[in-house]
Amino acid sequence: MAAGAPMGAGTSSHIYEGNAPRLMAPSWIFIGFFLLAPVIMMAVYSFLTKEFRGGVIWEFSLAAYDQFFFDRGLFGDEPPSIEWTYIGIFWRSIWQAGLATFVCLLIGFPTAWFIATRDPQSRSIWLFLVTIPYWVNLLIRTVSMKFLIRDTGPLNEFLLQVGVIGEPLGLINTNFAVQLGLFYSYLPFMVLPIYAAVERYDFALSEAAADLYSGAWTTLRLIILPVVKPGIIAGCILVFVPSLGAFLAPDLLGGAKTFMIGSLIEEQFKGNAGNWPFGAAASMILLTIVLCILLVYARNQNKTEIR
Amino acid sequence: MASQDIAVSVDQVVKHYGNFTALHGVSLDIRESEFFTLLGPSGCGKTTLLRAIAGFESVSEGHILLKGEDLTGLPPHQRPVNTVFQQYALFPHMTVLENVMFGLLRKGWSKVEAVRRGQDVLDLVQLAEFAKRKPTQLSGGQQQRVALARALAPRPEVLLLDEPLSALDLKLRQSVRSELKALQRETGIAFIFVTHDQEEALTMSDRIAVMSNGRVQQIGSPKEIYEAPVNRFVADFVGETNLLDVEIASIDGGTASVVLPGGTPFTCPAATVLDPGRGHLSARPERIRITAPGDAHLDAVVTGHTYLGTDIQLQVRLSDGEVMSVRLQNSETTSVPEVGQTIGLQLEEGAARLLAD
Amino acid sequence: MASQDIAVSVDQVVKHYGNFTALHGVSLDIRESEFFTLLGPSGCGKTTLLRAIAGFESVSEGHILLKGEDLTGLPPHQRPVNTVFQQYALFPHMTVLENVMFGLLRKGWSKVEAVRRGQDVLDLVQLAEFAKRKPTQLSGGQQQRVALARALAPRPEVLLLDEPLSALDLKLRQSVRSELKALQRETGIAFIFVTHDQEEALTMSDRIAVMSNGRVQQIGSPKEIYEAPVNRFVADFVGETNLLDVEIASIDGGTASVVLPGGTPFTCPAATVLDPGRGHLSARPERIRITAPGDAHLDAVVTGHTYLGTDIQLQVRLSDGEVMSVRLQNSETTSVPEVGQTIGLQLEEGAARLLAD
Amino acid sequence: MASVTDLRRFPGFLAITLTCLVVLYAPLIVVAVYSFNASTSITNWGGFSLTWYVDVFTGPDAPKFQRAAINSLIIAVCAAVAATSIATAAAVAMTRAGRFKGKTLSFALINLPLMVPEVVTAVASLVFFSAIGFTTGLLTILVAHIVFCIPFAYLPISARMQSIPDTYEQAAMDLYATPRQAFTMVLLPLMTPGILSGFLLAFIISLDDFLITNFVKGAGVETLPTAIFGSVKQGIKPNIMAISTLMLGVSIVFVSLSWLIGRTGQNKK
Amino acid sequence: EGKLSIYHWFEYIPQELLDKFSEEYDVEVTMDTFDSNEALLASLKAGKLGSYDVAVPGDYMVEIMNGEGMLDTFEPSELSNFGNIEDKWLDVSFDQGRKSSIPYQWGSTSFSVNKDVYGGELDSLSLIFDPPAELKGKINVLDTAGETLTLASLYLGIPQCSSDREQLKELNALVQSAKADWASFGSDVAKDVLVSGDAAAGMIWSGFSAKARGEGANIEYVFPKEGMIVWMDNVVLLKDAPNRDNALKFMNFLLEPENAAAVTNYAQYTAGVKGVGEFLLPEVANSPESNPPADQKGEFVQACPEEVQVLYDAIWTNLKK
Ligand SMILES: Nc1ncnc2c1ncn2[C@@H]1O[C@H](COP(=O)(O)OP(=O)(O)OP(=O)(O)O)[C@@H](O)[C@H]1O
Ligand SMILES: Nc1ncnc2c1ncn2[C@@H]1O[C@H](COP(=O)(O)OP(=O)(O)OP(=O)(O)O)[C@@H](O)[C@H]1O
Ligand SMILES: NCCCCN
Ligand SMILES: [Mg+2]
Ligand SMILES: [Mg+2]
Repeated sequence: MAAGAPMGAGTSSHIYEGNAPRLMAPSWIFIGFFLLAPVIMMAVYSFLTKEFRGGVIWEFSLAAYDQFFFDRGLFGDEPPSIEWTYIGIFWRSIWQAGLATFVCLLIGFPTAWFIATRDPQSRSIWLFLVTIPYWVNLLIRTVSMKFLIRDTGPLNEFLLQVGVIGEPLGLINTNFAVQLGLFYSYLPFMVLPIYAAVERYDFALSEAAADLYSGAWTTLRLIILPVVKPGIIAGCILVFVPSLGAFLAPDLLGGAKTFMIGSLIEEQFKGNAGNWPFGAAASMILLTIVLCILLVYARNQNKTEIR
Repeated sequence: MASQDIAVSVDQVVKHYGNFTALHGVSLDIRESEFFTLLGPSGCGKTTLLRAIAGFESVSEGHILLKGEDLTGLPPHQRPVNTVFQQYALFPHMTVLENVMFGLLRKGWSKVEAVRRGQDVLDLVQLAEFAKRKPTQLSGGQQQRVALARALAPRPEVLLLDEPLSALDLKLRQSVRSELKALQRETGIAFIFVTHDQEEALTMSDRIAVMSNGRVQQIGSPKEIYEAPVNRFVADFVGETNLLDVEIASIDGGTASVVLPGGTPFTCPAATVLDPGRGHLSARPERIRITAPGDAHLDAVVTGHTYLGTDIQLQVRLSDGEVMSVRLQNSETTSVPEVGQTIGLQLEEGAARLLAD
Repeated sequence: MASQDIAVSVDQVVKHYGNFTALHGVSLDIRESEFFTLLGPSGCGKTTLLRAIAGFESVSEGHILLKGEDLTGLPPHQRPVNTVFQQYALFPHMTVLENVMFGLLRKGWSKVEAVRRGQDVLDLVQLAEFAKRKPTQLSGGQQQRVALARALAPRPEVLLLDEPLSALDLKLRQSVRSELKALQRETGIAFIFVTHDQEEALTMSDRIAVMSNGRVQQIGSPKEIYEAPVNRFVADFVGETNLLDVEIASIDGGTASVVLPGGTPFTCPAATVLDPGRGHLSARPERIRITAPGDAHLDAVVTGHTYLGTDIQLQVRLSDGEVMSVRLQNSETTSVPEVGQTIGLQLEEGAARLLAD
Repeated sequence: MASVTDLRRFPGFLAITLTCLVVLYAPLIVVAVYSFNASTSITNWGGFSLTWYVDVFTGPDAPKFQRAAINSLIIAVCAAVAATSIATAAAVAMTRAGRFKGKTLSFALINLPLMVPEVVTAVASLVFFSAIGFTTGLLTILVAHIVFCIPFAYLPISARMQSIPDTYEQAAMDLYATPRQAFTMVLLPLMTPGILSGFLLAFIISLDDFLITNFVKGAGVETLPTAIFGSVKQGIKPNIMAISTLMLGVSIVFVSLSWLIGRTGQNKK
Repeated sequence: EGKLSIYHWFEYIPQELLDKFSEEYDVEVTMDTFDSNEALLASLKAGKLGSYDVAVPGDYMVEIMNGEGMLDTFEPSELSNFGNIEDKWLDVSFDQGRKSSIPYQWGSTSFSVNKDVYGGELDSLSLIFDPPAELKGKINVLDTAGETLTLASLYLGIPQCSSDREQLKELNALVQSAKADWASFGSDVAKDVLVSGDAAAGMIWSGFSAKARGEGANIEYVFPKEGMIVWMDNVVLLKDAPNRDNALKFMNFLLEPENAAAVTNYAQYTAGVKGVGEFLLPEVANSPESNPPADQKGEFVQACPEEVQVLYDAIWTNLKK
């Protein structure tokens, strides 16, 4: 394949040593000024006193974090105990997003693989085939998905007519529907990065594995997956993190019966509650969790760079 | 030859890459326990043939049999053959030891045994201390040795080696060569060895197939190939030779009478049935003696020396302008003629051969 | 030596990879218009040194000067040196011709001229007909030739070659060798050539540096390296040699009197100042004559033959069990002793050397 | 490349890919079919009609939707181009510049837009933008989009870059290519699939964004998502189905064109 | 001649009416939309105040916005049609004497039931909060704490903004137990779920229910004996309006009976303007949803004080945790 050069996952190189500041500058300027600054402001907000119905009062307060972690009863007069409400919401969201990521990986990897192994001309066609649906707005996609799977929708009607099922499947407002929605929302975020990594995979490695008595699936597990790992990890991050904050799929397909992180935080800014410091605090906690996960990933990546 | 004696049989194999034909109907029988070498210039189809045997390349026509069974359609991981890849193809995410253990674990060895065997094989290729490194942290030759160790470890029935020694230095090459030979004798498995290095081919092989442009030119023992090449290509490719343009006076069976450039008549063996007319006489540089000019087969002027360590190579020019080389063993007793000196060249009887083009 | 005569000066270069030291203070001066070879076993640091000169590897200590100017900190694209990479590193998205033209276009050649020059260089490496292919569609040797052509094309001031011939067959290697030599003479630029092939090193080089474990062992002309190795490593690595364990009777200047294994006294040159006691005598296989047993330097029994084409190598065993090899030129007139026969071995005076360990 | 067993093929992968496409397209087929529905309601079929397409171009909402669609496309293209460029530069720094001060921090920063919940980004940006007096409508949307598109472009690009050994660039620099040339002439072509992936992700994420856009946009500036937002949840109106179908049509035309151009380009070579 | 920037609910004004205004007064009209009163408040608070001229908040939100100082005032004399405002909507609690707002539309919030699914008596909020077997698991409730908790309070007979412990615990217990019977929460989708049959009963706004019926849902809008929510949306003049004159022109325009009627015909609620009758479509004028029984009880949602509001928020969060 690629004229001989050993391809290493996570090898670090120094070609542009010293150019890092210049190369990073646009990112720093854009994200630093237009996002980091606002986020720092939010971080500050999380330590301020809430103003009723939105906004903040410039007075230091730990009330938001207190509210997140400690339960003082409905009327605030019981001795503090651990507040499980928000932790529960976070945990459920993480679980939900994790499952969605897993499903996307399970379906997305074969798809990306299949596309990357087409001949070069048709690859981009397949790639576009996967992304074309995303020219239609997420909301419309989700609503049409809802239309499709509802008890009186085409899917159930078809299955009923064919006689596969005796009564509607009852998919709508279930966790399955939420998963389907998340899958539908974020699939390309898994497929594209994996595609980009697989496209470079050196099939001589598969040959070597096959030569050493490894069947196709063993080769997949022991050689291919580890070698294209950077793409898989990128895909997982791109599906997991947005799924955490997703609210359209849970709302429209799952019936909005429980808060997800996204809707909980949104409620603090756009809902009745209007508790900005609490929304900010919840966001900072979420940010910290995701940041930790990401830094563990970055750390692992650095470990593989020996030079 | 009964088919039990044949380890691998390549039967009329043709391979096309688009319009380009890499193999034009190659037929070979590799015997059991044989060290068989494919020798040929770059691009002649050696790797292609090896990949077809390993199962990585489908053949366009023809068959490949392993111990009498047609391999067509059998996937590579079910073929009891291992390959040392020309481009190594080491697994970049695994350590050297993990690379070597890979095939063993796939064959169901226990981890402990696989580690032991892996370390043994790494010892063999002198890489024991590198067991924990990743392939990218090795030099080119070290990588090649890992590839060799990886293929040797599972003790395959047939081992395919695609230039496994090309990046090794002479000393290491010699020791790996003898290890390979020993291993081959000990295990009695057939080795199919690809090389472009004729010395390697001559020293190691039981038999050699010389290939050119996707065709087999000659199959034979090293001595046959070197001393009785069937055509000009083989004579020229295997070792160095001087090809003299001569006039064929007569041919009788395997013997020809020719007239050398200077006009001297000369009798020599002829490769195949040739028509009288002009032909090429192959004379190996080491089979030419230096004598006084005048009464020798040929007269020549010395134009240059090359120092080869073991030998000294003389470049000489004949009176008609043809250039030849003569090889003298490098020793105190050898008197090396000066550049510019005129010398006589005496061809050894029977060592010069008349060849087909 | 005036610094104008020096093309590249490597001064006390040390290179660490983490804990591992790949170069332990290497110093070399490469003269202008010189064909300089780095010879050494796999993993000894040849590639590392070359990469440091090209600017791909920073040195941990020491300096590298090009025509007297310190290169430290100069990026690779500003160093007027080109490299033939050991792993080729051909651009996979470009055709062969585009690969070769790349450097020319970067240097500002016009497209038309670059195409012409590119085709000329491809002709040189016999790849003209492959100009339009992508590198993946070439065989290993063909890829290597493209890499060579690519580096030759822009006529660099210093050409660095990392085993550029290892994947080429003998014939092609010989022709590329002479092309390289011719090119080097014609352009008068310095070549730094890495190889593990001692024959290649001996035939092509003006001077050779023999390296081992990140250290330079000896620098000298091919003849010096081969015939006057400074230590056991060099003698053993460059060419084949027999190392006899001998008793040193006396040493006087560069000459030593020793007692051979059979008890025969022998006088020979000594490499460096050695203490009396036991030492190693290096005797090249081609510098040993076969005589009748009894009155020769050593008596031995023939244990085997190896056919080398140009030569025949004899394995012999001395009475004390030590094994030696003797090389005979393969010719009609050479009488090859049978296996089992007892023969006498006569060491050529002056050709056997007493060495430091 | 044919071989005895194609090591590139895994049983079932084709089936999964096709299933995947069915799931992706089934809802859109519903949208496309019902855009030709004569009736106002999605629930009953009133016969084939092109009314809603006429409505898209001449109906009372036509100018609004047309402007919104154009805005959306302009912003998506600009944001994706900018984000892809910025992300590529960042990926080069992260994978090709060895270790540098603030590398881990930079990595976190690039991924920050991904990690901050959308509504927080939305509110914080609005508060911040209005505090600094940055309220010019389209431009604010574009800036916000560029920011949140960066990680979506960065991750596939850097994943790809990690798997390309730097020997190619070394060879280029050895042949007198400046680092910039080594980048554009060697690394970039090898990066194409990664960059294409990054661009496409950035593009669709920008095209889809509602929440942030809705907050930072200037008064009266619409993108397609903000224009159709509320009305969709109530059940998609046929005219919106028609717009969506048209968007699909545009994307298909766009893709076919780029494919044809790519093909003729290749034939010329 | 200048511009007008409107911040409005989505799907609440026909585009034709905006075009008509635009043409009559030669004003370039732009409109942004929001989907809840709170979203409106949030975005104005975050910095959008000053970019819009008028907005359309619900009753209690007018009071809140006024309290936040987000509203500008006008003199009745500045609106020639001020007199068209129906008398009962002139002195409203949330804007005494209409200093900053004019009525837009009013209606009620209750619920509708699919008569194919449930054939029983339709007169009580118990159908939502303690549903019969036929409706269990087929109910959609509005995804807004204010309206849902207020209806629950009405069912229990608890006053709004109560801070009584026992009453709040009772309220909490009620919604917790009812939730098991609810299929989904959703406001925007309230109509759609009834039309499609995803829900057999659902909380809904009156006009929205009428539209659902119009789209073929066999539903009846219920006027519960425990009472229902009455609301009024109002056009307010925003503080720092960039085009105050045009804003007033627009408000005046909306007080024209013909124009108010156009909104009503579109949204199927009721205008607070005199003389719209002749312009109304008969099916809108006579829709059962807009014509509650004369003795029907109804309450505006109240804006609770902060210390009480947090209790309701906690109940809501607890419901959806
Ligand atoms: N994928 C391919 N497409 C087209 N031609 C190919 C392809 N692979 C190999 N070839 C051609 O087939 C011929 C045989 O290639 P092969 O690799 O078998 O040569 P080889 O004898 O192994 O040479 P080397 O000693 O240089 O490795 C070469 O001319 C090569 O250019
Ligand atoms: N990235 C690295 N990390 C650690 N060690 C390395 C690295 N690269 C090379 N080495 C080690 O440095 C030593 C010298 O390597 P180098 O590539 O210079 O050898 P070489 O003389 O070119 O050998 P060969 O003939 O096999 O190519 C080797 O032992 C090798 O294992
Ligand atoms: N669609 C608008 C509903 C308004 C309720 N207050
Ligand atoms: Mg080959
Ligand atoms: Mg090397």
